[in-house]
Amino acid sequence: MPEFDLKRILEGALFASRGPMTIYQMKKLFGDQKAPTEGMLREALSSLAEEYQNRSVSLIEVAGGFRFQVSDALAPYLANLTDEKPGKYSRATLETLAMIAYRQPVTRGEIEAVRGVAVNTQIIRTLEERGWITVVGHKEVPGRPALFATTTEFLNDFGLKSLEQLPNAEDLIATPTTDLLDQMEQSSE
Amino acid sequence: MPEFDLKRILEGALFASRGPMTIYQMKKLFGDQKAPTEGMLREALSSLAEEYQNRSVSLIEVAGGFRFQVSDALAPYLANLTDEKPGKYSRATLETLAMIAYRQPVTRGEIEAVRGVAVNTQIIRTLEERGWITVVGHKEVPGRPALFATTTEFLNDFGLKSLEQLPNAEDLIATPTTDLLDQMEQSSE
Amino acid sequence: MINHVQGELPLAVVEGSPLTQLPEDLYIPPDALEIILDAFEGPLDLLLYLIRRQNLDIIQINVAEITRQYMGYIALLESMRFELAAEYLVMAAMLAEIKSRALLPRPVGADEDEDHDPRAELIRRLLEYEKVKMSAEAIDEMPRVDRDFHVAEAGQPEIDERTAPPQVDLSELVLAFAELLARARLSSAHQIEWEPLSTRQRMSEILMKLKETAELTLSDLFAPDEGRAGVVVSFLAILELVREGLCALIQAAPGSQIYIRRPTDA
Repeated sequence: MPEFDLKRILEGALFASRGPMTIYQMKKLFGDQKAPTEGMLREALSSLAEEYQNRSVSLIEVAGGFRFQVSDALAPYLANLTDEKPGKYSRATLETLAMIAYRQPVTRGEIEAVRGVAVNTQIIRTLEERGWITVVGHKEVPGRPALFATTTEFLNDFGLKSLEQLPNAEDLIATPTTDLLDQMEQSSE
Repeated sequence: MPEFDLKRILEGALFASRGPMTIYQMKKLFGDQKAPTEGMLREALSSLAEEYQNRSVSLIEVAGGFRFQVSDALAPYLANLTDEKPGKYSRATLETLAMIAYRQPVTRGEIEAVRGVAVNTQIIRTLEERGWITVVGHKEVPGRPALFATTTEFLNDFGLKSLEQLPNAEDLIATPTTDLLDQMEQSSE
Repeated sequence: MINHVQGELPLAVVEGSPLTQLPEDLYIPPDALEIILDAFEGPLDLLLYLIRRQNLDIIQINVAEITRQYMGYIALLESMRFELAAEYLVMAAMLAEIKSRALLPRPVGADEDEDHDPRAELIRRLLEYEKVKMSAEAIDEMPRVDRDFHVAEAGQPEIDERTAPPQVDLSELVLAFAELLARARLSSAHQIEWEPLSTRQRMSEILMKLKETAELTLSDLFAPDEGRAGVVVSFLAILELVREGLCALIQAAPGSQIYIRRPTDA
């Protein structure tokens, strides 16, 4: 394995990071020991920024820290990639939305309890960005988890005047087989 | 705005992309007009890969296409960033995944027959939500059980180009037991 | 050889007699009695362990001996009042069958039905399972994204959003919920009575208002045009919110105005 110097370590870490990296996080990279000083970090960063000048990717400083950013000049190319056809939401996303619509205000933990699996942060973010759900408060239990509810935009997008117009899901579960089973049980009594 | 050549456009697009990029997507970058040929793209890609040799980031090919990947050598540094350990999968989950990877398309019943125990629904859902397995059809036997297979995302997440790159299961067993079994069967005939 | 002798306390009670000493051939990893069941992925896994422990080739297993050891484990687990999965008992029965077959004289001249030789079948299954076990370990050792390596990404420039966001049909949503309910019912972990939707929507609305204004009066929440039904829904929503600790009701003096506040501000 190659040994990397400070600059190359920062370069890799910045590319691995999903968002901007703070100086604090950069220090954290080195664990408990021999963390470089802020001066050393800033020096390495400015040397790195110079290296990436006039490249398709450049190192910039934003409010949240430092990050690599693809050049604006590439935006027209990247725009060609976006599909004209709208995508589809995953089943997990639909179930999360359904839980929030039918059980609001509800915490993530409550959704997880019914779904039986963890609810990905990405799912919550997708639904928030879509404007369909919002945080309406926090539950007064340890951790103060956020309470999610649907928005007016959700009602509009689904052509509903109020949540009461949501079809009763309980009716759907009663598939013919369960009806049969019920009848069987009754007749055997 | 700077004008970029093919290599730099690909570089930027690859860094901007959330997943691996296929040759088809790279062509799409250029819209309807003057799209480079596959040959030109591959040439630019290999030149780019060379440029990034021995760097903290390198260009690699996986099943889903091409992507930039941070060097393995940086993993220990990046591990310092998060307090939470990356998800560990139970043996039952890994064995189920292994069965699906090596025997696909395979039904749950077939997995259970080999493992000798029931496969928890939870395990299947965990693997589905991780995006590693999917239902590819149904077996035409009573009950029409779902047939599971691994996805391109599975290959991507393990840095593989194809299933053939999976370690050979036969090689994994130290003792040549299968040979012995063959001999036994032959001698008993 | 490990002989754990534990004073007066029996390790276990097997068939009515106390067991103060582990059988000599029954090696139990120290302190691991409780996790035995967790440690094995099923009867095949347990058998593999018993075979490998003796450095034996699967082909060469002495069924009688393995059966004895396997039964030993089962007896111990049962005596510890572990709820044994049926699979373990099925395997025990199968081993017993193989053992008894081996003891019986083979019918002379009878063409042995190779396909139904349970010993060969067991060996086949063990080999097959061992392969899966090894592949699972190999997969776990393979470099994995976000654990052993990371994908390199940079921020995207501003891109004109041409893509329409995914469309969801109301029926899809209802179906997703119905399936969820059906599943939750199967696991029957969740049998909570939920308030009707109208109440829950009102709860969300009140919380939303409380986000903007720290304090509301009851009259802020009763809309005259909704009539009596509306008042009842608001009232139920407030009660439910108070019950769930999501808001607090404050009244300075008897007969004075009642305020609804966020619980933290109360």
